[in-house]
Amino acid sequence: MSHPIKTIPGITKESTEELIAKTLEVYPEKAKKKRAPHLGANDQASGSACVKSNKKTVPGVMSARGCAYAGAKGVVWGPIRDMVHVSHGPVGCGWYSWGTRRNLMTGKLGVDQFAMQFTSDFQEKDIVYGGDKKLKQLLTEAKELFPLAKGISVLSECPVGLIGDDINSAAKQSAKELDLPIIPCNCEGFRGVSQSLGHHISNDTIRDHIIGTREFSEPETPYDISLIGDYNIGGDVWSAKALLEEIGLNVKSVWTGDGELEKIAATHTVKLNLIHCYRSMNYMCKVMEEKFGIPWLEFNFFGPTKIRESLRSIGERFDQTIQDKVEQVIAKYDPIMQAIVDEYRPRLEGKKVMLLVGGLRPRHTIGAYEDLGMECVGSGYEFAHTDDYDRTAPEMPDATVVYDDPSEYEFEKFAHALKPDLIGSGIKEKYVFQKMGIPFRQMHSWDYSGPYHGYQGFSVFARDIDMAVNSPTWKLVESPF
Amino acid sequence: MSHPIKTIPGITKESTEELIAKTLEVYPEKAKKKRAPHLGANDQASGSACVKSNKKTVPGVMSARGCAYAGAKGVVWGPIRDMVHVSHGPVGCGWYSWGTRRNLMTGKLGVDQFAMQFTSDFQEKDIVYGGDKKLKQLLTEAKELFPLAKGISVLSECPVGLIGDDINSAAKQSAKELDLPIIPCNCEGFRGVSQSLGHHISNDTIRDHIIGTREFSEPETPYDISLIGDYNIGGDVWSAKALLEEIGLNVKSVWTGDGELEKIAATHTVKLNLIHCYRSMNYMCKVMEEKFGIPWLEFNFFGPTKIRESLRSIGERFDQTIQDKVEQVIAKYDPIMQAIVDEYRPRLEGKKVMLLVGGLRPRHTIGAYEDLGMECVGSGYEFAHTDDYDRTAPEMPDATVVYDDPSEYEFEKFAHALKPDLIGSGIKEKYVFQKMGIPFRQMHSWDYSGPYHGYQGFSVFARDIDMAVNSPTWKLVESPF
Amino acid sequence: MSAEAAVKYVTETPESEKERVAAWINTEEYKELNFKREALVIAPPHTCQPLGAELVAHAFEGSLPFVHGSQGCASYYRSTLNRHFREPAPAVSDSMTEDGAVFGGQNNLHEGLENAIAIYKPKMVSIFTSCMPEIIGDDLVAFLKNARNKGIIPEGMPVPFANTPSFNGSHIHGYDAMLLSILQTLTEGKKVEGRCTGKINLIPGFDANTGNFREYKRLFAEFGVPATILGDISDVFDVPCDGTYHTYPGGTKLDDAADSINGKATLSVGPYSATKTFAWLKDNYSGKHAAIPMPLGIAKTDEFIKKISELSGKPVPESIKNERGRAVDAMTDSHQYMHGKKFALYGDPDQLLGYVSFLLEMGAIPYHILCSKGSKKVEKEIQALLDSSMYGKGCKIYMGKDLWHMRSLIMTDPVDAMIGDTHGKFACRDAGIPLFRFGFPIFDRVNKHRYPIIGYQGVINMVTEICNKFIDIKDETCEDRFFEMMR
Amino acid sequence: MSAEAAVKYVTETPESEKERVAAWINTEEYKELNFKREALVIAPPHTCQPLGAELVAHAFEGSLPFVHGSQGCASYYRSTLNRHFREPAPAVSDSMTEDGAVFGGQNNLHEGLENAIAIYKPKMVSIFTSCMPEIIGDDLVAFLKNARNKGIIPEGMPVPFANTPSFNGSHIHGYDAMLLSILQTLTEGKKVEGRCTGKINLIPGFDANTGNFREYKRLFAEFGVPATILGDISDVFDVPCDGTYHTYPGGTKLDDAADSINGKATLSVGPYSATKTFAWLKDNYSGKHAAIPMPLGIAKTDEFIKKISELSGKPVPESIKNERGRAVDAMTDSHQYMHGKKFALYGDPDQLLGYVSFLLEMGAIPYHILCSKGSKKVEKEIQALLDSSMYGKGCKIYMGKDLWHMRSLIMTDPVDAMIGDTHGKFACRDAGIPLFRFGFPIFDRVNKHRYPIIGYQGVINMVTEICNKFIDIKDETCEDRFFEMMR
Repeated sequence: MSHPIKTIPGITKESTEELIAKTLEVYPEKAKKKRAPHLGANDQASGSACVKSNKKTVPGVMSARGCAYAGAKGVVWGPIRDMVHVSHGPVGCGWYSWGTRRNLMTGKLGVDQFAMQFTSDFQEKDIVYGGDKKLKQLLTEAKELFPLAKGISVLSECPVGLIGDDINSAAKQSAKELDLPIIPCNCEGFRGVSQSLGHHISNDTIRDHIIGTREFSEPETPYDISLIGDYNIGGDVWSAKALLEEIGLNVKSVWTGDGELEKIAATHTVKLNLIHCYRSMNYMCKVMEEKFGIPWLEFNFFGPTKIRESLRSIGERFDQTIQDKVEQVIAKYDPIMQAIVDEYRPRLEGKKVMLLVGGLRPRHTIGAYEDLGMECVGSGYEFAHTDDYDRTAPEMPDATVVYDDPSEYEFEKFAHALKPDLIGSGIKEKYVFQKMGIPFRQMHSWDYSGPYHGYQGFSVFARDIDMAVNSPTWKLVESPF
Repeated sequence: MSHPIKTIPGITKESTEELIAKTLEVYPEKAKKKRAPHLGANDQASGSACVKSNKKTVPGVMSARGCAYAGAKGVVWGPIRDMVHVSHGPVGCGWYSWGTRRNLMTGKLGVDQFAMQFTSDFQEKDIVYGGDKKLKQLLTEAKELFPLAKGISVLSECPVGLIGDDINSAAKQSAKELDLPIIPCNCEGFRGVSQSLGHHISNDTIRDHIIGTREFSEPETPYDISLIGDYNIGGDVWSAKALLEEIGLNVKSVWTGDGELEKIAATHTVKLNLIHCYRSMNYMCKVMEEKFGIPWLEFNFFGPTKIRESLRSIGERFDQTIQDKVEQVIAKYDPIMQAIVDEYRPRLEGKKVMLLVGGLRPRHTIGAYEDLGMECVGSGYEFAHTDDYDRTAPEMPDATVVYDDPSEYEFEKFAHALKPDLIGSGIKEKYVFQKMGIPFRQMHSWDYSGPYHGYQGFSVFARDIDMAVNSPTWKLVESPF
Repeated sequence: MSAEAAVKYVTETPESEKERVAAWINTEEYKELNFKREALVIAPPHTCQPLGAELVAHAFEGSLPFVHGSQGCASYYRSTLNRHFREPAPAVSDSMTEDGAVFGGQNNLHEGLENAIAIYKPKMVSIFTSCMPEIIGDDLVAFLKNARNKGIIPEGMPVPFANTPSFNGSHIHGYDAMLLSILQTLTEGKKVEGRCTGKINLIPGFDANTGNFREYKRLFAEFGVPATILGDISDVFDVPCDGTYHTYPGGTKLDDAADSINGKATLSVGPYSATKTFAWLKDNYSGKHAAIPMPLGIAKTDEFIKKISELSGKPVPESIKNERGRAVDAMTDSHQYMHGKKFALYGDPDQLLGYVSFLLEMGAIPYHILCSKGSKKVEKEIQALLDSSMYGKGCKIYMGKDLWHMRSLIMTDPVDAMIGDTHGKFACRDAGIPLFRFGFPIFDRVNKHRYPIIGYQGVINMVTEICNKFIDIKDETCEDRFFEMMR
Repeated sequence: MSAEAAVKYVTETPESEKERVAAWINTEEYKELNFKREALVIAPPHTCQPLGAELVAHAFEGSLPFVHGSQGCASYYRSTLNRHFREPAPAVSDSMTEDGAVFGGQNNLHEGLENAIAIYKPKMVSIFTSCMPEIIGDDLVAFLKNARNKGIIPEGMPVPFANTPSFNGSHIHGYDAMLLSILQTLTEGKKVEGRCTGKINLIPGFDANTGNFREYKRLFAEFGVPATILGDISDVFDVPCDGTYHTYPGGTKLDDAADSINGKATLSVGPYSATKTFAWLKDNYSGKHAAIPMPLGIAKTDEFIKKISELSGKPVPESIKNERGRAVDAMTDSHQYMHGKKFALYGDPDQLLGYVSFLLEMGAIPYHILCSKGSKKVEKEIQALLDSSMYGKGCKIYMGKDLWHMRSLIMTDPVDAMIGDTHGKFACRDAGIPLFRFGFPIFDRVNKHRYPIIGYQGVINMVTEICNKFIDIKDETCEDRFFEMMR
C-alpha cells in the first residue's frame, strides 16, 4: 500500500536531526557514535528504516530492554496455558516474570492452567555441582503434582549456560521416563542483545520439539487458520479470535496467548498463518511456509481503519464466502466504530503521541491513534530489527523522530522537545513522564486494561486514551503556589 | 426457689454502705437525699428490694436513662416487623432510634419489613398549626408506598402532646379510610420517668387497639404459647423460639422481636404466655390473664443452669409429652454446655462482673456469669420497678451494691472501688470504662454479637465474655513509659 | 378495644405478592410515586439541632454539655456520639418531665446546674435545648440570671446557652447556634483595642472527623502559623486508652477562645454549618475574616492554603508544596480506577461541596447529589461546580430529599458507588454497590474518624479507599481468567 | 524435530478429570505430596539479592544503582520497584552479553560507568552484580581500581559495590550487602576521634513502605532527637508530581551517611535484613549500638521508643505516650473484630516477627506462619513469641516453604485471612479469604506503601484495615436478616 505523506507542522528533517544532535551532546564520544545511528528522522516516502537496530545496548545508558529469557518466558512460553514453565536457575528471573505480563488464560490455576512461578531456585551448591539432577527430580515432582499439564518447558537462566549444564539431555531423558513433552529452551539472558533472541530461540525450540507432533482429530477445512503472535494481553486473543471466527475462519490454534500445547503442535495442518506480532514469531511462520507450505499474512487489528484493511486482506486469501462475511462484518461494525470515534475524537483531535514499546505496537497502533484524530510524533522499539523499522516508515509522519533502544535520557529529551499529549510506553517510563505531567499509558500491558485488539478492543482503547489524555488530574499538576 | 446465701470475700453490708456514703459525698444535700434511697447493699435472704426505684431522675447527674418514646419505639413497637412505625414529630427521635437497637427482622426492607426511619419531620409550621393534617397525608403516602405493611403505628414525640394534636382521632379516621390498622401511641418522651412508661403505654395501646382483633386460622392445640418480652436482639428470638419448639411447644406469636402484627393480635387464644422481659411486658400478660384467663410464666434463657430450670418450670405447665421432651432436650444440651463451660470457665473463674442494664438483664444474666465461674459484685437497672428489684435480691450475692438509675459518677466510683474484671452495660458507659482498662460488654445490644438467649446463645455469650475479659489488648493499656 | 364484629383470621402475604412488590419498588413507576411524597419523610440523613450543639459543647476545655429538656434526648445524642467515635460523651440533662410542661423548666435547670457543677466540676456548662422547653417557651435568659443570682452558677463560670429547637434546621444549625453562644459568652468584654494575638482562628464547622482537626493543626504548624481551632474535638473524641478516664480530656482552651476576639484573622471552613457564628464574628472580631469552603479535594485545599498564606503573610512552605505534589501524584497514578465512575452522594452541604469538587477532579461523575436539608444557595453552588467540568454533565441535585428517594434513584439509574454515612448501607446493599463512609455518623466501621479527609492528606486517604475498593470488587467479582497479579 | 512415528491427535482433558484434579489439589493427600517436594519450588515469595541491593542503592542522595550484569536483570528490578511504588526507579546496567562470559565484564563496567556518569550525573554509583559476573568470577575490586586509574571514575566519587549472587540468600541479603558497602565506602577515613554528631543512626533494613520511613522520622522529630536514616527511601519513592522529573529526588545525604560513623548511637530495626551491616557497624561505629526488632505492634514499638529514649537520654515525650494510648484505644475498641481470627502469614523475617507479635496482641491467631527464606534463628524467635501467648497455641511455622505449600495449608486447615504481598492473592481467592497486603511487593492496590505499619500509627493502620475488612465481609455475606446498621 502506498501512503500519502503525512507531515506535522513544525517537524522537519532538520529539526529532528538537530534534536537528536543536541540530545547526544552529553554523551561521551564513543557512546555518541554508537547511539547516533539508532536515532533518525523518518523518511516516510522511502518505506525503509532510518535507524540501525538489533545491536548491543550501550552500557550504562539506561535502556528499557529485557533479555532473551524475558522474551522466551514472558512472550513465547509463558502464555501457553496448559504447560508447566520452569524457570531453571536462581529464583529471581521467574519471580520477576510471574504474572507481570497480563497474558490472560482460561482454566483453573494449578489444575489445567499453570500461571504460577516454577523455579529450580538454584543455590550455591547447584552452581558448583550443576543442576541437572535437581532438574530431573523437579520434573518428576511437577508431573506428580500437576497431572493435567500437557508438557513442561525448561527455560534456562544465565547460570545454567555458564556452568555448562546439559538441560537438553536431562529433558530428553525425563520426557521419556515421564511420558510427557519436556521442552528445553536455552534462553539464557546473556544471549543476544534483547528479548528478541529469546523469541527466536523459542521459535526454534517449538520448531524442533513441538511442531508436527500432533494433528487435529477433526477433518480439515479450507478455513483453518492459526492466530500467531497474539499473547492475549488483557484478553486480546479473545477479541481477535472472535472476530476471525465472525468472518468464517476456524482458528485452530493460537500462538501463544491462552495457547494449548497440542494445538500448537498441530498448527502445521492449517491453511494460513495470520501473524499479528511479526517480530516475535515471523521465524515460525517462515519455517511453516518452507516446511509445510503454509502461507502467512501480517495483519493489524488496532483501530477500525487497520482492522478494515486487515479483514479485507485476509478475505482475499479465501473464497467469496469469507469475503462476503468480511464485508458484512465491516458493515456491522462501521457504525459502532463511528459512534466511538464521534464520542472521543472531538476530545482528542490533534493531540500528539509518542511511543516506545516492543516489537509491534510502535507501528501497529499508529492507525488507531489516527482514527481518534491523534498524530504520532515519535516512535521506537526496544528490540526491533530492520524489517520492523522498514514497516514503520510508511506509518509514521514524515521527518518525525524514530529511536531504537533509546536510553531514558534520550526519550526524556525528545519528549521535552516534542511536548506530546500522551506517551505510550512501559512501566519503567510511566512515572518518569507522569511526574512531568504528561499523560501516559503503558502500551505493553494496556495499563491493566484491555483488550485493545479487534473492534471490541478499540472501544476499550478509545476510552482509555481519552481517559489518559483528558483526566482532569493533569490540570492539578501545576502548583498554584 | 430458695437460694443459698452467696457472699463475696471483702464485701459486707458495711463496706457497701460505706462505699455508697463516700460516693455521695460530692453531691449537694438535696441530690444526696434523693439519690441515697436508690443505692443499697443487697439483702439476699430477704428476697426483696433494697433500693427505691422508678422515680424521677435527679436533674444534672448524668443518667443513662431514655424516655417513654424510646421505650415505645425501641422496645415495643420497633421490633414488629410488618408495620410502618412513624415517629411523629421532629426528625431527631426517629433518627436516633433508627437501627440502633439490633432487633433483627426477617423479610425484605421496604417490602414486608420496615426497619427504616419514618418521620413526619415536624417543622416550625407544624408546631404552630398542628400536625394532624400532615399525619393523615403521610399515612396515605405510607399505605401507597408500602402496600404490604400490615399496619401503621404513630408514635408521638414530645411536641405532639405539648401542642395538643389529636393523633387518636386522626389515626382512627385514616384507619377507616385506608382500611388498615393505624395505632396511635401517646408515648411522648416527657411522660413518666424513663423508658418504662413507654413500655406501659405501648402495652395499653396494644390492649386497646390490637389484641383480640385476629384469630389463628389453624386449630388450637394444647401446646400453643406465645413468647413475650423477647426483642430478638442479635437473633435472641430465633434461638429461644427454636428451643421452645424443640420441647414441643407451638410458638404462635412473639412479642415483639421479629413480631407480626396479626399474630400478636391473635395471642389471646394461646394456652400460656411465656415472658422473658417481665419489666416491659408484664402489663399485657396480666391483661390477658384477667381478660382471657391465659396464665403466664416468667422464665430465664441465659446460661445452662437457668435454662434448665426454666425448661422444667415450663414443662410443669404441660403434660408428660412436653416434660419428657424437656428432659430429652436437657440431656442433649447438657454435655454441649458442659464442654463450653469446660473451655471457658478455667479462664474466667473468680472474675468479677458489674452490671447496669435495662429491665431484665441485671438479674437474668447473673446465672450465666456464674455458669462461667464469675461472680456479680454490683448490679442495677436504668428503669426497673420494685418488683424487679425484689426479683433481683435472691440472684445477687449478699451485701453487694445495688444501684437504681445510677449516675455515671456513682457507677464510676463503684467500679473504682470494686475493681470488676468486666462491666456489662450500655454504649454510653462502654468507653468510659474501657479507658480505665476495664473490659466491657454492651449488654443492651450484645455488643453487636448475639444471640445470647437459649443454648445457642450461651455458646456465643461464653465466647464473648471470654474474649472481653481475656483480650490481650487490656495488658497493653498500662504504658511502660 | 377493637369494635370488629366478624372473626378476622391471621393472614399471610403470598410469596408471589412479596416478589411483585420487591420488584416494583425498584421501578421508575415507584420512583415517581416516591418522589410525589409531601408529608412522609423516610430515612432522612440529617438529625436535629441539639446533636450538633452537643458536639461543639464538648469541644471546649472543661465544657459540660447540658441538655435543657428530657433526659431521653440527652441519651440519644450521647449514644450517637459514642457509637460514631467509640469514645465517651459525658453530658447531662435536667430531666424535664410532664410537670415541666406545667411549671416550666426553671426548677429542673437550677437543680441540674447545681448537681452537675458539684459532681462533674466543669469549667463551663454549655446549655442547649430539646423540644419541650422550646415549645413551652422557657426563658433561658431569665432562668440563668436567676441561677446566677441564687449562686447556683459560681462566679465567673461561663454558661453559654443556645436555643436549638428540633423542629427547625438540622444538626448543623444546632452546631452553629451553640458555637455562637459559646464564643459570645467567652469573648464578652475580652476585646482589647490594639491587641492582636497573632493567631488565626479557625472555625471548622460541624465535622465529626477528629483526623481532620489534627490535620488542620498539623497544617498550621507546618506553616509556622499559630492558630486557635474554635471547637477542637481532636483530643475530646480521640483519647488515649491509658487506664485513666477524664471527663474533659481536651477541647479549645477557654482562654484561647476568649482571646480569639483579638485574633489576627478568623477563617471559617464550615460556611454552611457556622453561618451565623461567622456573620457575628465578622462584626465583632478584630483582624481579617474569611469564609471559604471546607478543604476537600485539591482545588479547595489550595484555596485553604492560599488563604492561610494570605491571612498570615507567610509563604506556603516547601513541605506543604510537596504534600500537594504527593496528593496529585496519588491522583495521577490512580485516576484510571475512578475515571468515569458514577457516584451517588449525600451529606451536609459543606462536605457535599467538597465531595463533588474532589470527584470532578478525579474524572469521576457525582451523578446523584442529594442534600436532605439544604438551601437554594447550596444548590446553586453545587450546580456551579458541576457546570465547571465536563464530568458534571448530566449530574442532578436533589434538595430536601431523603434516603428512600436515593434508593429509587440508584435502583432506576444505577451508579458505581455511594458516598455518605452509615445510613446509606441499606440502599447500597440493594443496589449492590459500595458505600464510602466519609460522612457522619459511622456506626459500623472502626477508626474512620481518625483518618482526615481534608487537606492533601485527605485527598490521598479518599483516593486510597475508593480506588482500592474498586479494585477489591474487580478481584472479587471477575471470572478466573481475568483474575490477575497486577491492577 | 520430533521422532514420533504414529499420528498423535490433539486431546482434550475431560471436564470430569479437571473437576477431579481441582478437588484433589485441595486435599490432605495432595498436601502431603506437595510437602514432599524437594527440588521444585513453586511461587516462592522472595526474590534474588540484587533487588534488595537496588532498593538501598536508590536510598542515598544522588546515588545511581548500577547493575553489573545483563540488562534484562536491571529491567526486572526496576519494573518491580516501579510497580510497587508507582514511581520511577532510574538505574543502569552495563549490559553484559555472551562475550562477557569469554572476556569478563571489565569493558562493560568501564564503558557503563563512563556513560552513566556523563549522562545521569550521579554523586555516587552503587554497583551490584547479577548472576553472570558472579559465575565467571569478575574481580570488581580490580575493575574499579582500574577504572579509577583510567580516570573513568571522577576523583572523590564514591563507588561502593556489592556481590549479590542470585543463587544465594534473597533480596534482604542483597540489601544488606549493598548497604554495608555503601556505608563502608562513605565512612572510610571519616571517623574522627572524639567527634560525636549527637545523632542516632537508624538502620531500617529492607522495607518498601515509604510511610514507615516518614513515620520513623516523625517519631525522632517528636522526640527532638536528631537522626540519620541510613537508606532513606521516603523522598525517593514518594515523590511529588509537580511537573518536573528529578533523577535523584531524595535519599540519605552522603555527608550525613559519611558522618554517621561518628554518631551518638546506631539503632538497627532490621536485624534480619541488615545483619552483616550491623555486625560491621558494631566494630567500626562510635557510640552505642543496638539491634532490636522492627517496631510492629505495641510491644515492639514500645521497645523501639524505649530504646530511642535510652540511646538519646531523652524522656519519652507526652505526645508519643498519647499516640501509644490512642493506638491501644483503637485495639481495645476493636479487639472483637479480630479476636480468635486465624491468619496465615508469610514474608521476610523482620516483618513476620512483627505480624506475629501484633496478631497475638489482638487475640488473633497467627496460625500458619511461612517463611520461604528464613533461618533456624528466625524460627526460634517466632516460636518464642508463640509460646508467650495462649493465642499462639497450635500455630505452626513453616520455614523454607513456598506459596504452593501455603495453598495446601489453607485449603486443608482453613484460616480467616492472610497477611502477605500481592503474590498471595491466588491462594486467597481459592480459599475465599481476604489478603492483607502489608508485604512487598504490592502490585495490585494503590498507595499501600504510603501508610506506615510501624509504630503506634502503624498499629492503627493495621487494625483499621483488618477490622473494617472483616466487617465488610460480614456485611457482604450475611443474610438480609443479619444486615445491620451497627457493627
